[in-house]
Amino acid sequence: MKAIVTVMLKDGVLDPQGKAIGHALHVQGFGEVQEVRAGRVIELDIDARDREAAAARVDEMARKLLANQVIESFKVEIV
Amino acid sequence: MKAIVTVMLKDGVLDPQGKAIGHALHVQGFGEVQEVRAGRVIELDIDARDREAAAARVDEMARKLLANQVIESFKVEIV
Amino acid sequence: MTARTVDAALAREFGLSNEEYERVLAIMGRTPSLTELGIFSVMWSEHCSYKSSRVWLKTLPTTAPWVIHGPGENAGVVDIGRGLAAIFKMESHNHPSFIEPYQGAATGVGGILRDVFTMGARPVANLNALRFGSPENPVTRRIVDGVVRGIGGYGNCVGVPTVGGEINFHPSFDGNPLVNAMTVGIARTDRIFLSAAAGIGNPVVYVGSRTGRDGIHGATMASAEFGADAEAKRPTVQVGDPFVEKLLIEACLELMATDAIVAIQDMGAAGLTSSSVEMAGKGGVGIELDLDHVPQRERGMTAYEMMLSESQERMLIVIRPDREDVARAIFDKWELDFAVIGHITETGHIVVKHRGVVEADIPLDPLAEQAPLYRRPLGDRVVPEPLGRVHDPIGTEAALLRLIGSPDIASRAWVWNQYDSTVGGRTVRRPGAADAAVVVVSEDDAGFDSTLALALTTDCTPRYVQACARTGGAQAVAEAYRNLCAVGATPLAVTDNLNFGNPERPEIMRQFADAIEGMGVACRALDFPVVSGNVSLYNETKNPDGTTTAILPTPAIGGLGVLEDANRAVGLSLAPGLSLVLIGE
Amino acid sequence: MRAGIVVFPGTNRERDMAIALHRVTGIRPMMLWHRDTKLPKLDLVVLPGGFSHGDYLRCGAMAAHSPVMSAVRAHAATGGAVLGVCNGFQILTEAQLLPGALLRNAGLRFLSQDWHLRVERADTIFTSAWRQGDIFRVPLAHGDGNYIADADTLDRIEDEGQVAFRYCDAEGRVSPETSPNGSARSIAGVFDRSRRILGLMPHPEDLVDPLMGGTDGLPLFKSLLESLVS
Ligand SMILES: Nc1ncnc2c1ncn2[C@@H]1O[C@H](COP(=O)(O)OP(=O)(O)O)[C@@H](O)[C@H]1O
Repeated sequence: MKAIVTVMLKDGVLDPQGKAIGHALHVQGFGEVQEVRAGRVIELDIDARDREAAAARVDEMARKLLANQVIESFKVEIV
Repeated sequence: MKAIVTVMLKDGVLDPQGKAIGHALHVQGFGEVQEVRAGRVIELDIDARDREAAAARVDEMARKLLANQVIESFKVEIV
Repeated sequence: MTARTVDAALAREFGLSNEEYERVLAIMGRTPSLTELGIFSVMWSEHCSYKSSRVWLKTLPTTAPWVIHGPGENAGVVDIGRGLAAIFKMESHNHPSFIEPYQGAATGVGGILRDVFTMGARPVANLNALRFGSPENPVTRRIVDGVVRGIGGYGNCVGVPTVGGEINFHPSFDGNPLVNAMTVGIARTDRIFLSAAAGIGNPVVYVGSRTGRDGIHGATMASAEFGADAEAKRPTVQVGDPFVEKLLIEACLELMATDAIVAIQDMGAAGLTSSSVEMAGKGGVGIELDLDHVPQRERGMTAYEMMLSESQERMLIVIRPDREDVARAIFDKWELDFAVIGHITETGHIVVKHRGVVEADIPLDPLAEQAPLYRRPLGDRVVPEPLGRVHDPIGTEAALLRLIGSPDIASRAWVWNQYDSTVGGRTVRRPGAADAAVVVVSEDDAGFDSTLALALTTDCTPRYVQACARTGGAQAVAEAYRNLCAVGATPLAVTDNLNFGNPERPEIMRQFADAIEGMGVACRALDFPVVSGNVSLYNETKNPDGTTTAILPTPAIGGLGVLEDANRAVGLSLAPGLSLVLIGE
Repeated sequence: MRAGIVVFPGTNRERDMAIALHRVTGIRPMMLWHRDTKLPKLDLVVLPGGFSHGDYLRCGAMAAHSPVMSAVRAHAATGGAVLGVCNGFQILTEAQLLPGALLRNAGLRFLSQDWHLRVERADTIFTSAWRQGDIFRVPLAHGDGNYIADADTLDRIEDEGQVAFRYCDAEGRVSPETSPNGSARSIAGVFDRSRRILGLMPHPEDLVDPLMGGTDGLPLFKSLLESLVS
């Protein structure tokens, strides 16, 4: 099974990277861009009985290791 | 409108970060994890007439700046 | 938050005691607004007011013919000859580094850099004094990793070499690591910038990053013990942007080469509040801010939030009105926000307006003069049992191996190999190469052939301070002095970072007072004055059983010396054929 | 030799580079700004190290789109020499003036330590003061120095002699273990086809003075001086 974990900075936490990307896009003529947020995505192949079991385990992985919950939030999808 | 650009290393390009995450997960007892790939996600708020127009522009942004097509592939979603 | 009524209970939540709140009421002659209470609480926090430590700090020697500015400015300034000044200071970011090690350490480096370049100096070196918990504790590994990455991540990006520091491990730092960062910069002695505001009507300019809801109440948090509720305090974590800091350094130094600046101050702990209060207070003037003009990152911020935000990479500048365009052009070039957010007044008050409403109006003199000052009770000395006679159960060779392999002595290359130590082209002795780091400095920043150099070191052995705070304090100073001598430098002055437990506990206060006394004795004997520093108290961890454990007392000393000819700097590596001589007792 | 150093927002090794160039030429190189659209007449354009635009997104990605890069391209097209060090190397690959790309170091940590390089060819304007096979010491200071390209590209640049330097040990041995950052085939620096453009990760400019610990990096600048006298 494949899981996709998307990790983003929490709302309100400064995102220097997103800010810089937004700025660069403006300079390159993409003026229609407003807020930009940058994050990480981690794709995992995992053995699991079923989707629920996979989701529960990946959620645990995200909490323990993949996301820094002090400043980041995460989302798990099983595909 | 909101666009999500996901940028991953192309297949065949060694992904040290993904490998390190996989290793760390194993050490923490997540033995069921096989291959891990790490990538970047960029969320953009953008002004556009419709979804097609938005997708076309964001595709252009990804080609020009957000992805380095020598080593990376990307995917655009409009949500 | 706005819905809360201001009363003694809320004041207590903000860290003000009942007596302190009474004093606020007396000064204001009315119930303060939420924003006003916020301003009092941060200005009167331990972190900003030094209320427990000030009486003791005053006993330290701070003068010498070569001292240009001692404590009281953003950083200490000493004359190093050839028309140049070294500007340096050490500062702690202990509590934030426990909550979020990477960002805590990174923003610590950012903060101390600003303290130095705000005075007109180009930063030329960073050092850091670190203490972590037991290496066996799994949490320690995570904290060490984050802190080291954070220091490197910030310092490497701004392009200031990290040239030295120290690391110790001890279980007392398990829940409270120490991250003390030191920056050294160089300025011309005739171009040093101070923070005292002047010139009624002069514009007050905000530059740098936008303000968000970062780290609100960070200054009061830095003055509170850590318990189970540390988790709940987490959303206050600030994120640093070393890229913006780099732009800010270049833009400020460029502006400082003009005659536009009247006064300048970085926004450190409690951001807008402490910078505006200190600038106006030192200048004996008033200041009026209109928060509508503050560059904001988030929507709907209140006056309270803006005044207490600890968003990073921001500066406040009072400029000459006829130079506004010059200044604006420089910040435009560096793509930084630039906004006139107020002006200097003759009222002697800080007045804060937001959306046409006066949110705060506080007389500055009493805010400063009636700030609490405590001579806290000193308890008995708590002295650990003597170690007794040393036995030799394992043999000299095994003992030597164990010593070399112990975490406190083992090579630190794994740390400094992550710090860029050569950027700038000034580093003559990198980490590990000598008892003190050596960097060359020049009359004009682009001067390439200079051999004038600074020697830099940080030192403290907390174990000694615990055994006898007076001797341990003196020893830390003496060790810094020796390390400077050992590379061939003439020691000039020190900065310090006094890390201790809860000052309301008499035995801790005793440690603190004794350590300062010892430092003072050594500094006087060596003609090695203290020109800047920082105090970090309440470094304790709550145990599950409700008791608290204080850290080992750690008065970290940052020493600075000068070498006339860097070619004569002495390192550690022994060339074959040389003789080894032991001197001293 | 008339040299110019491009400064991008976040560049931080321009001073180091200026010292090295000054040392061989006796002249202070000119500082160029990332927004410049025209360059003065120059023999050498240098893209120095640092964190242009914070190294956000990908190192060098935003700088590669700066106005000045069109001018750098034009300079190169007319045979002008271009040197990119560290972040400058990353910018040159992002601008596709050099082949390949630079990924995070395999160990995922910033590397700041001395390493050894082997000179792969000495018949270029950048390397003529060395002999082929020479070993020299040089400081590393990067987080993203892991050189990568697809196998065809790697074979092609080997065949065409575009590899300038490889990481090696003190004796000059090259193996996967002597690559500090995981770089393919231990490649530390590459030329373009014309060999008028060079990019490398390590910092020869930080080792040009006995005071700083050695002069191992000096031959690079001496080579340029000899080749580009004007
Ligand atoms: N332990 C100390 N020894 C000497 N001076 C100190 C000490 N602690 C603080 N100071 C001085 O007190 C002043 C205020 O310090 P601080 O509040 O840390 O500065 P900042 O406003 O930059 O945060 C500074 O001038 C500092 O040098």
